[in-house]
Amino acid sequence: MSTIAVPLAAYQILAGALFTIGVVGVLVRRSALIVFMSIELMLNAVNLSFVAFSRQHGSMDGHIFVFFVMAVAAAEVAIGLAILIAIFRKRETANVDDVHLLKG
Amino acid sequence: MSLQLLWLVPILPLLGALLNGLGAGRLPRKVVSAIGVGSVGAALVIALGCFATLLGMPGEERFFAQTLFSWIDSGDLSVAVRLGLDPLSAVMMLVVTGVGFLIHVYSTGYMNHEKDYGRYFSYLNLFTFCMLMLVLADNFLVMFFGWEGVGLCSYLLIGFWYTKPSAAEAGKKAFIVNRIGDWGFLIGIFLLFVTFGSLDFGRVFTEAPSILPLGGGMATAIALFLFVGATGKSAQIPLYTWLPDAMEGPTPVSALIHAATMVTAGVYMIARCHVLYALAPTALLVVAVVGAATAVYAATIGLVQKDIKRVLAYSTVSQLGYMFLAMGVSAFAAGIFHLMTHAFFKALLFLGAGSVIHALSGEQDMDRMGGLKKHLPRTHATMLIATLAIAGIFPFAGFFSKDEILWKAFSNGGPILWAAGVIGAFLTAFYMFRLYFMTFHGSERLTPEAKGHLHESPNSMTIPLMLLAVLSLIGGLIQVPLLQGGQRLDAFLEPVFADLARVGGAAAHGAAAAAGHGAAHAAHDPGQEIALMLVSLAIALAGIYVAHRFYVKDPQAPHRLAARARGWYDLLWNKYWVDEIYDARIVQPIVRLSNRLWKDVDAAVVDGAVNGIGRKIEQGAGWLRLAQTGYVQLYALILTVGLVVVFGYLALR
Amino acid sequence: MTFPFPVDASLSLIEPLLIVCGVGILLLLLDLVLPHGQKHLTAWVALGGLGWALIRTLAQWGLSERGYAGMVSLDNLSTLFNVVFLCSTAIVVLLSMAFLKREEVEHAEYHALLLFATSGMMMLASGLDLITLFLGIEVLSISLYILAGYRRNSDASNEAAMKYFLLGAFASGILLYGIALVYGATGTTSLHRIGEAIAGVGAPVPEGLIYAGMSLILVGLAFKVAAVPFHMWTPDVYQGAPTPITAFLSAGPKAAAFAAFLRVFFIAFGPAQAEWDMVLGVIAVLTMTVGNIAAIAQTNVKRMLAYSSIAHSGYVLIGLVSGGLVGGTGAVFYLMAYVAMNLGAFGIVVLLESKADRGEELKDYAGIGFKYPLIGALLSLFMLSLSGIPPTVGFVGKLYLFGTAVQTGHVWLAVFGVLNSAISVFYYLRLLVLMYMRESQETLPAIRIPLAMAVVLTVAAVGTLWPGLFPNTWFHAAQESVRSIFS
Amino acid sequence: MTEIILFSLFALTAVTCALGVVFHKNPVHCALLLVAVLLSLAGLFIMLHAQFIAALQVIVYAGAIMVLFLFVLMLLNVRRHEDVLTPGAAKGFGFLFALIVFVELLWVALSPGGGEQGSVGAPAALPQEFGSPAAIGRILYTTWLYPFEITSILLLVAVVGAVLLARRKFVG
Repeated sequence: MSTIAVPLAAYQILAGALFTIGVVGVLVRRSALIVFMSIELMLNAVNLSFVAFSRQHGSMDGHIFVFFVMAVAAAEVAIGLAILIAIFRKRETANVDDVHLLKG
Repeated sequence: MSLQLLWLVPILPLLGALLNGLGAGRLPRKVVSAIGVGSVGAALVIALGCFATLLGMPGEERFFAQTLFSWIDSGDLSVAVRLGLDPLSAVMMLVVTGVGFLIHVYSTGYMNHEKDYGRYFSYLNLFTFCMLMLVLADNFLVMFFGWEGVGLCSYLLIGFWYTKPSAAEAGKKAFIVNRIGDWGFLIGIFLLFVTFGSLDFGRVFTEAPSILPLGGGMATAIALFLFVGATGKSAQIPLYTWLPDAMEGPTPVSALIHAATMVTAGVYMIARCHVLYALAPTALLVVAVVGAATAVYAATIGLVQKDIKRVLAYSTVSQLGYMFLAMGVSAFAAGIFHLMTHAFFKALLFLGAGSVIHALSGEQDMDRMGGLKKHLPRTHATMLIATLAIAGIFPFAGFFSKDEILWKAFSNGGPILWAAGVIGAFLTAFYMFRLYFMTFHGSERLTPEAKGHLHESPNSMTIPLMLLAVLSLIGGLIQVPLLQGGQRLDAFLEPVFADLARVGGAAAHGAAAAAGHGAAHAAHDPGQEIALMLVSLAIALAGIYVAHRFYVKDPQAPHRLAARARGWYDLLWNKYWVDEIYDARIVQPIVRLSNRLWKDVDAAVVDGAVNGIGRKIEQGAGWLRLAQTGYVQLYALILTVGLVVVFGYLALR
Repeated sequence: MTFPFPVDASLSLIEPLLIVCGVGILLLLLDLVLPHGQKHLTAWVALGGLGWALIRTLAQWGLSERGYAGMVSLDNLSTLFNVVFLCSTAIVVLLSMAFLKREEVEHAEYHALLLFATSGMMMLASGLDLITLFLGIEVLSISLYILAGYRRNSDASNEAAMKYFLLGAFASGILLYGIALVYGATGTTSLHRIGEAIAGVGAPVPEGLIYAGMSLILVGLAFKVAAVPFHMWTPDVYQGAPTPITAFLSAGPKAAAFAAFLRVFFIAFGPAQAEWDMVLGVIAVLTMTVGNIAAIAQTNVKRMLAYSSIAHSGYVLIGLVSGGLVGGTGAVFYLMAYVAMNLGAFGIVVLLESKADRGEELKDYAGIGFKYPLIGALLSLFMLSLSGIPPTVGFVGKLYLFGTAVQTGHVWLAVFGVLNSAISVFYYLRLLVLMYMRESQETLPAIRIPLAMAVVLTVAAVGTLWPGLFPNTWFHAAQESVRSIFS
Repeated sequence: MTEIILFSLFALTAVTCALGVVFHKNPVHCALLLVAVLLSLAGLFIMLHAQFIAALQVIVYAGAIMVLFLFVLMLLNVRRHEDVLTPGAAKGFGFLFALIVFVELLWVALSPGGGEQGSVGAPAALPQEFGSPAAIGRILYTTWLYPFEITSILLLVAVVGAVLLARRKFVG
């Protein structure tokens, strides 16, 4: 496959779309779990972007970044879910908008 | 005395403050007094020594600078803590240490019953230190340090009786209003730094005429920003509202800070920066107009106050207005002269008022005074001298200084500024004698408990009064007009203001030209000066006469006004007919105007604006609270909005 | 097979970082051996590690080296910031002692996480590559999410952790997307090479992508320094987190985020300053204004200090916008000043609060000025410094900062800065008025200042007063540190 | 041609399933849809010569991370009968501003000097080993050694934190 039929812009648009859908999820979903998943969507959009640019530049640095992003994602998910469990044990809720003691 | 000892002048009060502050509550009263008074006394002795040395030097060489240490030294910005002594700062230094010393002595009597005696003296010494740093500073930053420091001490001392909520509020108000002025000062300092690359007085003032074009935007901007700072500290329109409230503090504090020293810092600063102002005629005009307006406006409000200290507070605002008027018409030496004499007689007035209040166990309402002349002979005599001095009666100190300002206002600024000054003089004479008569003459209207232990104040209080009375009496003689060699203060200050000549004579003509009175009376015209002098003296006497009529001869006149309709016969045979015309046509309208100014303008508009801004800010704070709902997704949304805007601005152009 | 190991992977380059991480791991192991009731000993081990790292860091002053394929820089900036991080973490360890005992949550993990967070800050201050910076942010942030939620039995603490995590992860995603776009535009994530690409060295780069990436990175970093409108997490998290952690959050991590901000915007995006100048300036003004105004309405001390810390971010941003050596110096100096005075203020808050969040309301401060003269005097000092009254370090810092703004032609920023510091007096002073001019509602118990707290307060007071009187040492340090990134 | 068809297939699956993640009521379905997104991305990775990353995507992401999600889902046993989306006007604004974000990203991707091949440059010729585990390993452990070591600290912190926050009671 020496010629590329799919242009870079197509990958970028796809990445942008996935990123945006992730943003929507963060902004409108009540369930903390789904919000976490939406953040994963955003990170995956970034990964796609990295890999596409990597292909474009012919350097594998982008692949390395994806590797790091996966490590970060794993760490974040672990902590996020742990916080969620701690809250759920005390308040029996997994909805982010039920948590608003602190304000003003 | 060697000028090398100069650094001791500010440092001694600082040491006193530290000793009393650290030992607060543990040291016996005698030790506290010794430290507090002794440190300022020693500073005064050294100051006098330095002054004598300075006098012994030839006029052109009377400049001395002493570097204490290098404060900021970062390549582009380099500031040393440096003290500078020249005739101008020497005068200020003497006023601060001299009046300060007397007030410290007075305080040992006045505050004797106070629980927090040590804390009081610690603050007072700290204030003296900051004020001395302000006047002895050799660059703008050190001056600003003193500037903020006196503000802080003023706040601490106004709120000294913290248990009174009004005192705490007044302290806060003073500090915040002062900070509003300070932002102007700071911006001015930044602009100076950008323009000159240095903040040293020497460099800035030497280079100013060559760097800043006469009347240019930068010079005007700098001068006006500095003036904003001066209006805050020196209680000029519109930032004066804190000063009357500041009377919540102990009376000696009012005398020292809110009459004699700190409030004059703005005047001193403008005199110090006279070169910059000479380069900005528009700014000078603003200074003159604000000063004249404040002088009249505050005097008018002073007419109807019942609280003896509030009368003096508005009087201070008014007199500061005179000093700014002098600055505005480039009569810098005259302004400093008035600053000095005012320090004497206003400190005396406050301390005398304090003595009265002390004698009456805290009573401040003049309606509950009267007839105190025989009970408080020393206080009465000294107060009379001070009242005559502030009213501008020959040969008391105030006569000379005020007349010099009025004359300069006429010759450099034109008849309108002069007329404002004369109206102010009339009002001053009136309300000051109103105060005097209501307090010391007439029937005794004392409350029983005040009458109970009515007593003359102890020596520690009356001796400072007498010393200040002497100064108020003869202080004006160092600057006698029309007399060959009589202008000793002018001559002494001359080397400081000599550089005005380098601004191309613009200083003398600037304000006049800007005011549209091209024909400046630069030439000395003795006949005119004498005529003006007589006019203002007559005006002052008229004020006293009116006050005498209404508050001594016939205190019932206002009440009898209602009986005017009794017919011609009564009126013709009524020997007070004249008084009633005066009353109806002159006094009552003025009193009504005064009341209106006080209640409507002062309380509602100016105070309202200051408080209103505060309220608006608090309202804004309330709205911001509403946004902080606690819902995390709203936070994310706001973040997204920010992202959209930043992204749109940066990437989509 | 020979392994092509990079020659520039020298361990001495990252020695303080290694010490801090190593001691962190050691603490986790110690947890297994130490019997119950002896866990508080880990605090001293942590302090020992921090002290050791501090000594090694100080020895690195003046060195200038790069390593690990140009991703790590040992220069005066990283050294200076490492000193700030190590000192502030040590202060927080001392602050926490009484707190952990009172709340009965003495665990080795607490100190280990503090150390890991510190290592994250060090990565941030020394990173020369967007990826390194991103990973540093993550190490730091994830430690902070956990520490914010450290008091699991408190609803407020849980909520703080949740909000911080959600918004932090969201902002990380945005930052990462920005990095991806910049990588796409320039083919590199090295700050220096991005800077060269923008400056036009080599092939022309697509501007749209660069600026899109720049704006996303700006948002991500602005979130970390709590700049308006990306600040919304700050008050809630500061209020909910355990107080020593709030103190920690407001000091080291903020300084670290600014260090990264400084490197990214001076080195990588420096050549495009004309583009971001205005954006960052507006953000700075918004940040100061919103922070100060919102602080006025607060009744909770921690929340008030949260808004105050937002406002101070705004001041520091002025330095970044001013740019160049002077602007950077102003920003770094102000950060050091801010860390000192703010930690002092939080020290007093920790000292005065009691179990179950009591003593955090403003009204709890009524009358304490008389009951505890020393505490009152110290808190007054910190408040006066925060509001920028001479002769404190807060004044010198503000003066220099606003001065550089005027000097670099950003007079409007200086005007807003000075106005804002006038507004800020209002709420700092209110605390003093309460302390000295109101009687307490209830009788106040006697307070004994523990030794650790005495050390904290002394250090903070000296750090607030001394450089206010003699600022030269700090100035030179700040100046040299900023100079080192330009070489 | 096959490439375009494959791309469209994966892209369509990814977007549809992503929308499903955000809007589906049942959290378990959401999780499964997310797996589908991840897998289609893995397909795209292969098309972009990132075989190793594609494998990681399947193993680490779709395998490990998603299992963690499902595990917590089951553990919490979240109720199903509740509002899916946040109430109030914030929702509308959420959609609006997300849409603007998308438009802006689209603008950048399509604008001249943006994502078009011509300005970023034609895609580089790929070396033989591009995307292979060996090649990635070589740069990961040399050039990217430092960040790689940082990730080890990162994961350690995550482990410690997860245990600290989620365990039932503090010991002692």
